[in-house]
Amino acid sequence: MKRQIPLIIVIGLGFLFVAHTFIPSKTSVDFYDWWVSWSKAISPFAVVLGILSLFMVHGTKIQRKAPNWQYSVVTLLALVVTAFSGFAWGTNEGTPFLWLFANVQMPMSATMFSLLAFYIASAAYKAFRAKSPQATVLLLAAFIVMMGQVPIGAAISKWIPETAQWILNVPNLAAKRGIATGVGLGMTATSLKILLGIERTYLGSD
Amino acid sequence: MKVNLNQKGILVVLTLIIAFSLPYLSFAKANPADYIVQNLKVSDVPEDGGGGLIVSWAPLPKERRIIEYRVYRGVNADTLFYIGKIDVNLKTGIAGDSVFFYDSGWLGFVDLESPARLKEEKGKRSDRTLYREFPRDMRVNGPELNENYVVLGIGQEKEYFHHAEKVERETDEGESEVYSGLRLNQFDAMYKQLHADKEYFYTVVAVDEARHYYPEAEPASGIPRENSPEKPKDLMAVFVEDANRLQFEWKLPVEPDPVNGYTVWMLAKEDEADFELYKAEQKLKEKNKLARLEDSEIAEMETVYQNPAFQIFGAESSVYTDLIHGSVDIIDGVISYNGNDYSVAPADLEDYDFIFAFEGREFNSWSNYAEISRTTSADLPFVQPINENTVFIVTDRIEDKGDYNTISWGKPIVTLTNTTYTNEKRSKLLINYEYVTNKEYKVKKILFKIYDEAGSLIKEINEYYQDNQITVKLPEGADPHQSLRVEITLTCKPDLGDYVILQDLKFNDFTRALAPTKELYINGIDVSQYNYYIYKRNYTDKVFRLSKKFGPTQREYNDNISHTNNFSLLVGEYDLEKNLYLVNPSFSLYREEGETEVQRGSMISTNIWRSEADKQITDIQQNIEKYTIMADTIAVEDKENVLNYVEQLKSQLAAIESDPILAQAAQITDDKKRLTFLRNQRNIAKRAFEYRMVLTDDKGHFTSMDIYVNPEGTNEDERYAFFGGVGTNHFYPRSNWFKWNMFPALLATLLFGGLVFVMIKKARTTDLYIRPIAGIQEIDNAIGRATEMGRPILFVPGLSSIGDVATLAGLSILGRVAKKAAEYDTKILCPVRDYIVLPIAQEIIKEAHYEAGRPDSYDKNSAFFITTAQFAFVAGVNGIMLREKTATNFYMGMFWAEALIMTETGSGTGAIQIAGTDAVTQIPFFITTCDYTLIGEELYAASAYLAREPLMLGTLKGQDYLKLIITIFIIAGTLLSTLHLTFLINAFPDK
Amino acid sequence: MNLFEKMKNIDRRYIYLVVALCIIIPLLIPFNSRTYVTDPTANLYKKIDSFAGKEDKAVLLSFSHDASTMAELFPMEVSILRHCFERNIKVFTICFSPPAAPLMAYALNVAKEDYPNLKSGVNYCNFGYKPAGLFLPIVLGMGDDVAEAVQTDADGRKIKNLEILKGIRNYDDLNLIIDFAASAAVFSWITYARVRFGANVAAGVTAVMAADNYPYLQSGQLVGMLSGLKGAAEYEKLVDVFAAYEDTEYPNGREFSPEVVKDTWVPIMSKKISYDSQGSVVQTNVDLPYKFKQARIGMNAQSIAHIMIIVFIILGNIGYFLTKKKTAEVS
Amino acid sequence: MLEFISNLVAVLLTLFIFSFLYKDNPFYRFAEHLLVGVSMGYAIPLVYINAFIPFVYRPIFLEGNFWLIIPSCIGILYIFRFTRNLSWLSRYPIAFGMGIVGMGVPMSMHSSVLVQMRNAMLPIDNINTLLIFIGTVSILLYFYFSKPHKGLYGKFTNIGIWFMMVGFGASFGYTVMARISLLIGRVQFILGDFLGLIK
Repeated sequence: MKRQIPLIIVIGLGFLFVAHTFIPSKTSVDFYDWWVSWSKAISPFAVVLGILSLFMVHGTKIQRKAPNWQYSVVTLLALVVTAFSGFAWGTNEGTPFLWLFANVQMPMSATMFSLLAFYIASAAYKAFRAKSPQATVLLLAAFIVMMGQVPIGAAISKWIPETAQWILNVPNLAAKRGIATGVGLGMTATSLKILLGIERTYLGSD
Repeated sequence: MKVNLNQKGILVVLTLIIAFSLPYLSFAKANPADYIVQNLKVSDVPEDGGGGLIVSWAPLPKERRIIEYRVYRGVNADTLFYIGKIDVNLKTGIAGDSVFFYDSGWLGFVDLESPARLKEEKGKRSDRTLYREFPRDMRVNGPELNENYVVLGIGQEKEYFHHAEKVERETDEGESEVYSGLRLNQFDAMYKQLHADKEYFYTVVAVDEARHYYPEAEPASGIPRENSPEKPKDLMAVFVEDANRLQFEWKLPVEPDPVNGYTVWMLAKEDEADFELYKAEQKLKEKNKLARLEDSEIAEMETVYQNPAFQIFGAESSVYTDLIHGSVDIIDGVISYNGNDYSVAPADLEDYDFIFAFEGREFNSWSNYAEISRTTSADLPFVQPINENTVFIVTDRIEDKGDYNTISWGKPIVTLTNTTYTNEKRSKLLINYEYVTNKEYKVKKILFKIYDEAGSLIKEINEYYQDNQITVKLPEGADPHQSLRVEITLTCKPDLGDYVILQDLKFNDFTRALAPTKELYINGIDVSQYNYYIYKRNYTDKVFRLSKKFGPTQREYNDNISHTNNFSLLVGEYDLEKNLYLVNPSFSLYREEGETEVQRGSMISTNIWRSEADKQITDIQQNIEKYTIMADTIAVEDKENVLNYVEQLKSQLAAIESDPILAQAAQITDDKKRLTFLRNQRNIAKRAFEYRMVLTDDKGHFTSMDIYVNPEGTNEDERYAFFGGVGTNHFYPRSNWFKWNMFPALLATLLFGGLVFVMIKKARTTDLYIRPIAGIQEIDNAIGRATEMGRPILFVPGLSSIGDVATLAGLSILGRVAKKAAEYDTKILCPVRDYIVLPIAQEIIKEAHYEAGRPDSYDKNSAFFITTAQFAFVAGVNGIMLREKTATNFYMGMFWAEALIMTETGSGTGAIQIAGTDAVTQIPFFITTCDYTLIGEELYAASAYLAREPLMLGTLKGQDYLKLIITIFIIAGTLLSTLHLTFLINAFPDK
Repeated sequence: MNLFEKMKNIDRRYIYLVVALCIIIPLLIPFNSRTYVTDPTANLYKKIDSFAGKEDKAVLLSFSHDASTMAELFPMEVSILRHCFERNIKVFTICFSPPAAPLMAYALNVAKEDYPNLKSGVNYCNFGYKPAGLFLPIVLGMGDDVAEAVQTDADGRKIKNLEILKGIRNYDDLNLIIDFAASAAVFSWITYARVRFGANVAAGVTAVMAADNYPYLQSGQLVGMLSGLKGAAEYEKLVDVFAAYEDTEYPNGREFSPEVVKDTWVPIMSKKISYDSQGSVVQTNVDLPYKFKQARIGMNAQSIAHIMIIVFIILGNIGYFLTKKKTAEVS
Repeated sequence: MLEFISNLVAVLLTLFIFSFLYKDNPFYRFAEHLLVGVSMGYAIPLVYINAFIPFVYRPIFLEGNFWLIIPSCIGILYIFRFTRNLSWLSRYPIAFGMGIVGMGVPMSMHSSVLVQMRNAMLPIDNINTLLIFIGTVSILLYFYFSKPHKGLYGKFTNIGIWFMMVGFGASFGYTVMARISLLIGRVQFILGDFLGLIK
């Protein structure tokens, strides 16, 4: 009941889906449509998971007055205010909801990632070392690609963008194809393990 | 001032509240009068069928920051409903000096998502009431049906056939009328159109960026009128001399609504002046008609002029019967149309003008005069038949769910698309080509012969593997800009016979490259100007209708024949008590075979309700009796009409009584089964199509290809028993049971599954070999080093959730590291980002200590949760590295952009760092900043290597052997294809 | 402590300062630079351009990213939309994640500002946000019938009745899908839309993802790709040189030519578009607002920043090898 | 006015985040926590409008398709994830969605393995295609774990490493480029949209 039935559902549906992939007939498509309409009806509830876990993590912090608990108040307040504004005034253009998105969420998440440019620069200076011949080749290839991508590289010599393009088109292609085939096989293997019930960690521990 | 943490927190919350409330405080009050829309006008849509109005107004200045204009409509000026809006971009505003809103065609009336009840619109109103959309409430929308709007309901066919309720109504004459009643939720949607000649009122409300609704403008009104159709574009008229046939080609109308038919007329050139007078008078009559509608006191205009032109061709038009080709035969100097004979000598055709007209309900629209152009059959487009038996073929598309027919024609074709010089000297030329084939032919190889301007052969290239490009090296010293001629021959299965394609490459000054010319010769004939048109019809169509147009280089078309059948019916009545919308229960089945091949006969219909179907018959019988008696009593001049009508009724009755489908249906006693049977038959009638094609230069020179008939086609399926021709000339798509292009995937999947299964079994009994992996062997040394230095070890099992393969691999390596660390009695720190991973990590470390025999040294806080936020997590890990001075850092699992920040700090503290990830974008950073890195699959292998668990090891081994097989296939395939043997490569799917 | 040790232990905040300056200065003082157009960009351009003016061909833009990667992807989206608008190509937009919805509307609004005659539902149509759970049903459904699969657009209109859908039924017509993502989202389009229905798929990706997508490009599973700010800059140039080109001979833009791209460059600092084609300057009457050259100005800063990084790595390694040598000598 | 305030808020928050470069501080923490809350809060109404209404509310309550009550009940089981004794109930919705993994096996075999294989089999007609062929095969063999990297075989697989390193170099270059692009985007926003320094 706790583990067996969900596992049976996965395996049963899984094999039906294997069949569906090979059978184009109307019946097979109808089965798929049925599954879609059901999973569509299930999907909206998943968001509750996210909300609850956020409330649990930050709620406990506030309750226990853990260090920096005040920031948890910020998170929960922001969540409630944003969600509320969406329900109260709608999600159209010109509503507070979209204002929050455009002026709070958008700039911050963009900035968060742009911090990395600074880290890369400092890592370039402090950590990127040609420790081995392999790492040296890696850095050299990186130099050429970096210069090949910018106007200055082309201005120095036409040779630079062309070599950069060659690196991308030839050795990079071979590398990515070799790795991708392996990863593709790994993905297939993982799907297969789930399908056969070998892999069941996704069901969580008891 | 020193602030402590608590005060900081309060400060922060306060800032938040202020930040959130700022936007609401900032809206200043404005004078509402400045926001009323000016210059509101309503006008009739020209050249339409009488169902459209245009609302226009002057936009407000940009400074008002309007984001939308909402439009309302009603049948009186005091009650208006929201019907739609125009969005405005705040930055640009509206550029022109008016905004237009088209209230024409079928726009939404009500559907399930309409509000449940009537709601007033926001904003202050004076005496007028503005409502939001029409509600679902039938008390509000019911009276609007028929009365104020033409309403069309659309829904799933099964609702109409199986779930309708029978509703009987008494008409004004006291007769009972039967309807099918449907609830709103049985419709997918209801659409409405305006009634012609009825007055409608409109107003507009402006909404600004703070979503403030301003007062509405004074309503304006308009009346939609039926107009004559648009003026047709020029007619193409061609006389094929040896066949004595006139051929016509025209263009479809943009607005088909007011067009009743497509007609061609002949006019003796000497009558042109009379015809102009006639046309002018007709225009005035139309104006007069519209004026009379406005003012009933205006008198009707007298007709003075007769039309001197005579009609020689006519075809019915509707939205569903698109036709642009017509032909008329001249037999013995006579053209017959509609019972009239006109004698026209073929030699005198130049004395006539040819005119095309869209036939309107009352007034026609005429094209300019067209001159005849003469040609012969030999000069008409040459149709390359697909094989010796037929010109084109129609088949069921394989590997689908039964919703496509495939139409294939002609022989494979290769066209050059582009060229590029690949070196500075311009001596090397890359030519791109494309080839198109159909299901009849399989292309084996393509031979290109390239000739220079002088006509001598430069190069011959055999394309065994078609990668859509060939490279040509021009001879030393040759002019790189000279024209080239490319001769293309194909080797196909089955053999193509005599078939040569020619295309030239000419230097283009603009692109500064050789460009393929438009002309494309097949066996010496330039085919580039000819287009293919596909016409089709099913058992309910009266005539063939245009389905699709293709250029000269297409060879196949998949015609979609959807499974989903909808009903669309006018909704004029409603039943408030039962909450039902009433529709006509009579439905059409199919058309009888017509007298001519061109046109089918009348539609056979029946009724949802059996009683009504029976009543239909008795009604006709009664009418026959009634009119036969009447014929004896009335005046002689009317008698003929009445008798004709009686004949018509009699043949109608005969048709119904002799119809096999209706007869079969009548025998089914169960009502539900009867309807299922009828619905199925109707589906066949609607989904079985016959096809014909036309090849034309779009100027009237066209060759018609006959309806495709499959001589071997039969149909044993008894469902089609009532329809002659399904399988031979009508094609009904079938549902298929196996997708052959997925066959290699099936084999590979089975092989893989088998390998994994075998290897898992083997792993249970024997110890399987896995080669040593560099990073793994260093693990022990690195732990040893930490022990020597007396510092802790850091282990980060990735930032992803438990669902990620990399996380699972990382955790199993953690087990091994923790065990070694426990043996050496070295402290291990394991920060975790995902709270589901946390208990699993704790469990693993605990178990490792037990296994190492050191349960006493297990610290519950070895694994701990930091935070879910990506960068905050990294900040936490960095803090640990600096404070605890970890000697060895492991990063095993899935990492994103944050990886670099951790390893940089780690290399700064001088720790030994070992990383493993399958995140390809992060591997380079690990390689440059860490001492050892497990790349991609090495991570999975490492986890199996260390775990030594049969299930994991077996899968890894299975994967490994499949990889070996793949490698062997790749080597073999490459060698073979290099040697021009393409069977292996072609056995693999290309997309 | 010698110089190198001092340099090694320099406070990272000074490095951050150098980074900031290297980026801010070129943005404030823009200069003209040449953009080298790569094949994947040119191929995508050609593919889109081949739909020009056709009623039964359309492009679908799928937005699979959030605001964090807007810097790279937004200029791409704007220039592709500009291309479509210039050349009268039908364009649809769709997204499957909530944060992408406003980005999509924003890109459309910014691009269409300069084309007042364009109408939603006629020239372009925004399908709006569809929940991620609907990804497969919609992607597969569009193989049969777009109107049936998508149902409504962002404004809630039934798309079945929109004028733009005339001639557009399934992937035969909606023939090109361009996915903008900071992830491998385009892979799903390849797996489902391309494998099952043969639609053409292209990608606009952040530079990080670009190298990973090369095998798909080479195998033809992707018909073209824009990679990062650089791809956007290239596309901006192509649109300037061809689609937005205006003179008496070519009133609605001109056809693509690799030879012309090679030796034409567009000085971005002039207000009107001008071309330097083999030393002769051609001026046209098309305004070039900032948004249409944003990526190219950004690429200037990118040039400087790349040189800075390379210098940093070299300096860092010199220090590393010298100290390593020293420690080796000491021990 | 509204536009100015909007930009002000956006710029302030951007600067709060940049302040982390100097050191961890309350402004940064405030911004970070705000981001987590707003982004979660943003999803809720969207899911309600775009998923709950059309797929649960409309079919069940308006169209009367009562079968869909079953999956919505299954969906509700998600909530039990956080209970101590009934958390196993949340496996049911997960399992139902997981069923599609069956499609994943043949589909990923088809498109990630077989199609890649076909593309790796192209005829060798110049030095580049030869290099690609050698690279692909040597990398595949490098990841073949059932044979030790020794002798000639070891040397061949070693070629694979060099190919990968060049490939990783390309990735590296692109990543650096991407990170800098993002920063450029932010700086363009502050200098252009807010301060109006770029025209």
